[in-house]
Amino acid sequence: MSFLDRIAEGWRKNRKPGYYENFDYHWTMTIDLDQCSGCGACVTACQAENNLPIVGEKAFAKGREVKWLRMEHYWEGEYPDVKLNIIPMLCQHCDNAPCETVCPVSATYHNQDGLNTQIYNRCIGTRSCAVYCPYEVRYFNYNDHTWDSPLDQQLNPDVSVREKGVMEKCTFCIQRVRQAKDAAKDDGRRRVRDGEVQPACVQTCPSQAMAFGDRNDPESKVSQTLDGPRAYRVLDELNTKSSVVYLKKVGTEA
Amino acid sequence: MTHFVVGLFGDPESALSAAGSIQGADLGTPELMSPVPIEGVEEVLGEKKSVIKRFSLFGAIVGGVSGFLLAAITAVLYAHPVGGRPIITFPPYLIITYELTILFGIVFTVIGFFVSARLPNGLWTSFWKQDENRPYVPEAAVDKFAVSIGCEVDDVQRAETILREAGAEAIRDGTEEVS
Amino acid sequence: MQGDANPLKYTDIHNDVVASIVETGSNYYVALATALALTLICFFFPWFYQLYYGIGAAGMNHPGVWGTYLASFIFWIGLSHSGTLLSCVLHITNSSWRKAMYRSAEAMTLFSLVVAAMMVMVHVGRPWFIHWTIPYPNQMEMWPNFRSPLLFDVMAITTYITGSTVFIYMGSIPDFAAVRDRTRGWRNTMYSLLSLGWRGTDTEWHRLHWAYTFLAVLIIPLAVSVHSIVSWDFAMSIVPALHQTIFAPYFVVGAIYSGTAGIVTVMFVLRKFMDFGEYITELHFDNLGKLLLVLSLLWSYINLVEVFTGFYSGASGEIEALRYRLFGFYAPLYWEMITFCAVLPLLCAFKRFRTSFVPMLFLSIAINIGMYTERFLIVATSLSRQYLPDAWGLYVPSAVEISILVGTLALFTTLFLLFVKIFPSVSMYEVKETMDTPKKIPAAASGGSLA
Amino acid sequence: MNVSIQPALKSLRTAALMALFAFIGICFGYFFNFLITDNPQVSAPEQPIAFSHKIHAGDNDIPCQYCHTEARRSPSAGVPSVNKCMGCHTEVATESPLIRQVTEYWENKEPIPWIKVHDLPDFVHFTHKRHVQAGVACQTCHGPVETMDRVAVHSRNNDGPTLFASTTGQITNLEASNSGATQNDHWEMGLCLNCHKQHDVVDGKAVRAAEGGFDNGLDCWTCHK
Amino acid sequence: MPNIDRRDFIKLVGAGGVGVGAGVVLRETIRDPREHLIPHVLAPEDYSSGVATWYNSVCTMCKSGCGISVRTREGRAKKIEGNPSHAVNQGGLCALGQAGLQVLYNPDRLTGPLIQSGTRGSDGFNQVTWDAGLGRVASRIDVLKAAGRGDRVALLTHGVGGTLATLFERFAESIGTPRLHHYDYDHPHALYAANHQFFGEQHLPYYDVKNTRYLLSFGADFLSSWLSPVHHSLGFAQSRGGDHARGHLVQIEPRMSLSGAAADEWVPAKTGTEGILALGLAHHIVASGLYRGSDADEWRQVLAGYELEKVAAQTDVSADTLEHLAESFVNKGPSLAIGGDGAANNTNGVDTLVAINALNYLAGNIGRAGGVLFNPEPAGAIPHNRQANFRDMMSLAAAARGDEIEVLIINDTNPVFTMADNPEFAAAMSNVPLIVSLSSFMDETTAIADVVLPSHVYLESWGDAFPEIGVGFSIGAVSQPVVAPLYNTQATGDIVLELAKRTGDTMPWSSMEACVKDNWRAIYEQSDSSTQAESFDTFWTSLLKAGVWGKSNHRDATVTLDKSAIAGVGVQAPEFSGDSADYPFVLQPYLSTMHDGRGANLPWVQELPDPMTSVVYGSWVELNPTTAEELSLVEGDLVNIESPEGSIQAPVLLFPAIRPDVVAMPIGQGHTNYGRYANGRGANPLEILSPLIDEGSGGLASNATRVRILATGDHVDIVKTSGKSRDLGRDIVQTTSGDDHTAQMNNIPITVIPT
Repeated sequence: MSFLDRIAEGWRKNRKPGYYENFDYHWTMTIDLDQCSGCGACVTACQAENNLPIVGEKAFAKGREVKWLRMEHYWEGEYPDVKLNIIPMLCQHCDNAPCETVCPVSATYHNQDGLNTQIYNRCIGTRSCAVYCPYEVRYFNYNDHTWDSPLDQQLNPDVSVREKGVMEKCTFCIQRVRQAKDAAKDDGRRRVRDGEVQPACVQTCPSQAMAFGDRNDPESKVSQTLDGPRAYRVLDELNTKSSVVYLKKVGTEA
Repeated sequence: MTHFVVGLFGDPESALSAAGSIQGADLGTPELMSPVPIEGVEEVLGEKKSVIKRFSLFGAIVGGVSGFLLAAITAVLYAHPVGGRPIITFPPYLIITYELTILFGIVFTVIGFFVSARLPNGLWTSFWKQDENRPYVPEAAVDKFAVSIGCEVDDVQRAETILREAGAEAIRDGTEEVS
Repeated sequence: MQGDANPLKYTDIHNDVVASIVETGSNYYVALATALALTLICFFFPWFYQLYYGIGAAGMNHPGVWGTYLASFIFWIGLSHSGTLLSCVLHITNSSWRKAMYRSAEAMTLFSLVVAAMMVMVHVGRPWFIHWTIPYPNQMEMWPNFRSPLLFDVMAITTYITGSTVFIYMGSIPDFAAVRDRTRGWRNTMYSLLSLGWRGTDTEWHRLHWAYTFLAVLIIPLAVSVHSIVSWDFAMSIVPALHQTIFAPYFVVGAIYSGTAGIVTVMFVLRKFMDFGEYITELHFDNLGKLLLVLSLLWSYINLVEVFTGFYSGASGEIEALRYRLFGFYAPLYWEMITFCAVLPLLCAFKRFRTSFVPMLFLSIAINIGMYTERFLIVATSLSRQYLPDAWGLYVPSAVEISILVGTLALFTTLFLLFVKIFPSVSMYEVKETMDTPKKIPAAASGGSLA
Repeated sequence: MNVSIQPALKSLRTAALMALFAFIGICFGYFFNFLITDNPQVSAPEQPIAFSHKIHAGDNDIPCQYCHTEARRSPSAGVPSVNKCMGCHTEVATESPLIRQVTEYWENKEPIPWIKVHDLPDFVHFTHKRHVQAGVACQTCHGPVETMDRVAVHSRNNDGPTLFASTTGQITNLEASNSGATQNDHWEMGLCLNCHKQHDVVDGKAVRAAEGGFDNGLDCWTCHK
Repeated sequence: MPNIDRRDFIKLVGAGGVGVGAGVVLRETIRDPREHLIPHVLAPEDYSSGVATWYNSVCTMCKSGCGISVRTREGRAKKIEGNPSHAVNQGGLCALGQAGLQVLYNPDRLTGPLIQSGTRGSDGFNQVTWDAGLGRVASRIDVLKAAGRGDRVALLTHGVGGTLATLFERFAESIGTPRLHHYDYDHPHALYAANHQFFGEQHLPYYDVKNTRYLLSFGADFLSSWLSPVHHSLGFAQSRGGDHARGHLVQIEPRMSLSGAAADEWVPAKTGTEGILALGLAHHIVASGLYRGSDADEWRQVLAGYELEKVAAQTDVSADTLEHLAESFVNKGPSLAIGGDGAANNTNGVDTLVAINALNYLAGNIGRAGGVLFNPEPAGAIPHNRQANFRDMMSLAAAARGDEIEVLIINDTNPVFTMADNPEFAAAMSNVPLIVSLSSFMDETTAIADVVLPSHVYLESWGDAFPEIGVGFSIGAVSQPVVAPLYNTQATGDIVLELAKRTGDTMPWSSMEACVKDNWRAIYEQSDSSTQAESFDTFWTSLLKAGVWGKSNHRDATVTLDKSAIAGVGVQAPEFSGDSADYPFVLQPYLSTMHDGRGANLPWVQELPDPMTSVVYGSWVELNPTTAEELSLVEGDLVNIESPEGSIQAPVLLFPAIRPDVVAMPIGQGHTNYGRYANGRGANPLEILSPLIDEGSGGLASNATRVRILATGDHVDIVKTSGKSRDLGRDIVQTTSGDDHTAQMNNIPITVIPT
């Protein structure tokens, strides 16, 4: 295929925005804030699955923790009528991701699964994506991390260990997504069935407040809750078109 | 071979008039050497045209086109969609275009300058034979104004007299100095 | 008016300038050595440590992922903004007072740009891959992302460096020629190469004039675009207090402002230590002072607008960010900035102030401190107060960062010191142009002088 | 007096030449090291036991996956366990000195510390499974191993960096035995990319490229996770 | 080309040479190292490199007994996930369970048997062989047995069930000692006592959180620490979600726990008055005729004196609130009242829980879906009668002080840390001639041992578990080793077997594995009806595959109370140590993410921001902002928390949801000898508890200590991940009214393990 043809084809394919609407998958996560108890199991599960470093107390004190999924706390009212709202905050995999546009080397871009990728070995560490991300869910490796032996034996071989100077963030457990696709291929299916793949956080959630699935498939669990009255997106006013959809807390009718 | 006669003047006016009279005596077009650009050279020795502007324009156009193509083509060669924007996105590519326009504009202007001013001196002699052994007067870089004229042996006398009449403070044989 | 109106002769200038290059006092060497040592100790050693340890050597953290490095980057780019730009404008409007000072101003531009480029290397996490931001064919078929504001930067700054290098060089060709005739040995070789065998013929002058003008015309829009683009690194984000339409003009004005202040500083230094007293006069300080006044007013206006619109927006994010900038942890810095950049410069309203050198020196330094603070605040305050209050944090520079900040100054000084010994730091031929041409004098008398 | 820059240039000639020579020297030294001492084609690693793929896969043509069993069902091709070797060599050629070494390992219940010939960076997550199942011959990337006594990274007509690699990629037939396989001395991304682009490797072949779906095979996350 | 003279030539050659050298070196510096490929000698059949293998097992990080499946690659454990087919957790798993991997791969594990050569408690431990270690212990026991003084041996283990429990029983009796104790700090003694007293039940009932629509929780933090948190979270989610009316949760506790945060209503009653409050509700139910049981009159008598106004005064909860609680509790059924943690750890703990049972009874929640269901007999041993409460531990200490104990074998429990509130316990221990620890880690208790026989961690050993906190039908799970043992350790069971063998009681099993298998053969034989497996082996293999086995045999639980049970209802006001004048605040220690401190040596747990306060590494004391203001303290001020027993230091943390007269501290930090990640972090609130006992259960009344807060003048920055915990009207967490919810039934995804 000649060079000019390729350009022509590329142009035809990509001249319009909104290509993500006809991606073959459009992975989406729903988090039911009414069921989430904020216990933090997902946080540890993520750390275990994705080789998140053990940064140590000093790093925490400096605000250099690496938690792809963190719990945000928002108090409401004063004692005794006080409420605590807890919300899990992770990469929202926005379709209009501000972080993607700014990366000078395309280390982060939008892949055909509707996911917001982060390619560690391409990253040069300008950290601009972290600035551009309104959810502040991108974490930077300020130095090389080590695991006291034999803790390193636990490291997940499907996930690269990030070196210093590299940005990292939630990947919706891409290694699991790829694995599920692989399995699907093995038994001759083209598509992954709903519920076949789950990120570590979704899998472990004790109160099963999180759901993960393909938005393009109308039967999937997420598709059903997606347009319900309780569905909302954090900072929706920024029109990031995020792929993480929260279900509102249900207020009390005393 | 050409002989060079150089007259040194203390002030631009007399140098100019000398140059004028040399030209009048059809000894060819003399060369003025001065520490500062002299006003009114063109009235005396005629209009000067420079090709530099064409160079600049050409460079700018080349830069602009190549700038946009660079951005657009590399984008479609390996498509990395970002931020829900189209792969070929005009606003940002226009900035690239703008910058490269200027960059190439500048580069070509410089080239234009070198070509039209025949600098660096000594590299163009293969194109302009007559440029060889053109005389140079160090004082002309300080505070003197020199008029140099290349002519045949038998015209040397005439040239010298013209220069002296014009009030040259000193006359030199530019040719000698070529070694 | 007669020659005695201006006692200076062409030869005087010539001698002075050539002397400034050829004759070097021991003080110079001392200064150079100090600057070099500082550059090594304060800039390169910490940087190498950071390369080894990681960006963690600096004080950045989760919300505040950008820090002083980026602030310095903007600052130096800004500082670069008066030299060449000013000189171009003045050349086109051909105002003669520029001529004594523009060479060193342009040098300032050039070197600030170099330092700024260094700051980029210091800033990024993996500088050893920085070449990926340059479009070149590679087996990975990976190209830079031309939609990124950062890549605009790469392009703009490359162009800008090229442009200003060419501009300052072209301007000094005739002077190189002049110096060439006065030197021998390696210097002579160097200058004959630099001067490209310039002879000063009428044709050469004519071409030079045109080329120079074209360059000036090209560089003015370039310079404006460069700092707009730098501002877009921030304005293109949606961070509260960064996502603002006014940022481009804000940065450009700020840049020219700090640049002009920088020029004043440099002028003072040249005047004092290179004894160019006759060429750099009250006139220059007077004009620069006026310029500073205008710019400071402009700058204050934009700051006012920023705060005003911010509060009017009513958006929680905007208001909080502004509140934090004005009264938060960094508030002292903010008010220091206001004092230095908005209040003090008002003194320039008085001619007596403008034309007295030392006060102007202090003012110019104060302004640049203020302008650095501005850049720092833009980075620090906005990042630590973003949309999600739970993720708010605080960024404080580390020792390494401070040291590197000092180091950059040293680096700049070093480069400048080298410059004054290689370039004629005052443009001879243009200064000559400003003087009345020699009048006719008895040939005999001067004939002797040629012997 | 002449002000041509020629004399200056002349005086600088030696220095310039020296710089030039030094530069050429560096390039030469680098590539000498790179090609001669580094390039396995010239110096394949000395294995603890001089195992010959030629004898096994070539002369006795044992299929690759007889020993590298995992290749078709796992990301990694797998190295045969020592008892796999012993499976045959309790009968076959038991007396040869090399086999003696193997038996020794077997009796001491020690693994054989093979040296890795084909190595990818840690951030590349290549899967043999998909490629083998897609019918890509081992030789396509590994070269004609069955002709090698000592395995080396096979290198031929290295494209090197090319502007538009995929128009010049040369993996002609995937079932290539030891025929026209494109190789880079050190496997580079370009190699994978060419192949994926040429055979537009897509997810289940059904991605609507026409509709603007992006070929899975070109997604960075295919290999870099 | 002009001629080059000799000197130039040499220069050029020199330059070239240097260049070549530089080039070679350059390449050398950036060349990547050789790597090796180490094959198996003999490849295991279920192994293939690069492909993950999953093993089902049981989590023993706490006593809920969740089923786990462990993902292994190349023979190493990579990830623990909940076993979806296990009825307790159904695929879910808590943070502590996730961190189990770091128990296995903890750098501070003991790598082999140790014998204390120096003075006890010093670090003079020497590595010895197993033979030596076991020999030392066995010989000592032998002597005692010979002398017929087997009772001078005491066995102290953490709460174990199933095979291991029986094994210990058998061992104890073979030695002939009655002193076999299971000890866990967080064992709910009061709950057992209360149910025994009220229902005459030996086992705990099943609290059907899943089907209840109105859950009244008295201090029970059932989402993070009470009984079986994961199971309760699941039930909680299902009661709120699902296509039915949304479950309503009311949390009654002085300090907002995680469950309190999730609750629809949070009622801060005075510490220890929960029972009174319950009876207040009961009174209202009976008085307002909402209860129409035949025994209404008895109830009236019993509940006299619990009028709402009085109760309101005692509990500091408005009468209206109480009234509305009482009415909705009856009307919005199926409702359920549970009590524990804070509510139970008072001097009136048992009474409180009895009162809560009574409340359930009056609302007719006994034996109905969404209420209190009674568990069937567990298939395996759950010896909770062996559970040592505080009183038992003290008597053990007394015995030790009286030289009645010569050998003390401690299996993986850490009383020295959890009983820190009375130093004499440790002192008494030091009076025992031979202390043996079977712990896998060096901890405060192991440190004072003479012989350390390190055991496998649960991921390396065989075992089984029968969740004590039943889930409505009896289930059991087998835990199998998922990786080869890392170090020179042995399974607890094997150690016991070996000790038994060496002390002359050769048990019929060669190993723990055989023992477990035997145990399950018995289960298989008596329960063949429900299991279709045709042979035991198929049953066994399928069991290992599934990781769990269960049989549903529901019990009808229509309870008829006898008068005495009703008469026994009644709650005294709680007692506190120290008088309120000197010690104005009540200290409430609560179980943190590191449970009772066992998780403190796991970096993941240390780095898990506390669910309520987002603090990591280290401990803190929670004060109501108003209180802090009165004491003119700000967040991070280091204060002394002084009780009659002693004083500890911790930084102040402003906690908006705690009663002004209560201060709370997390348990778990303050270790002195528990590995690099735990040592010297924070303070252990248990150190300053007064030894007040809940007479009903003999358990420690840990909420009965009064303290005072004294500023030290120092200030530290509390390490927390939250910046500002207020959303400034940015609507980050959005709330909707209830009807939207019913309009859209959100559904709960089925958990599937990625294969």
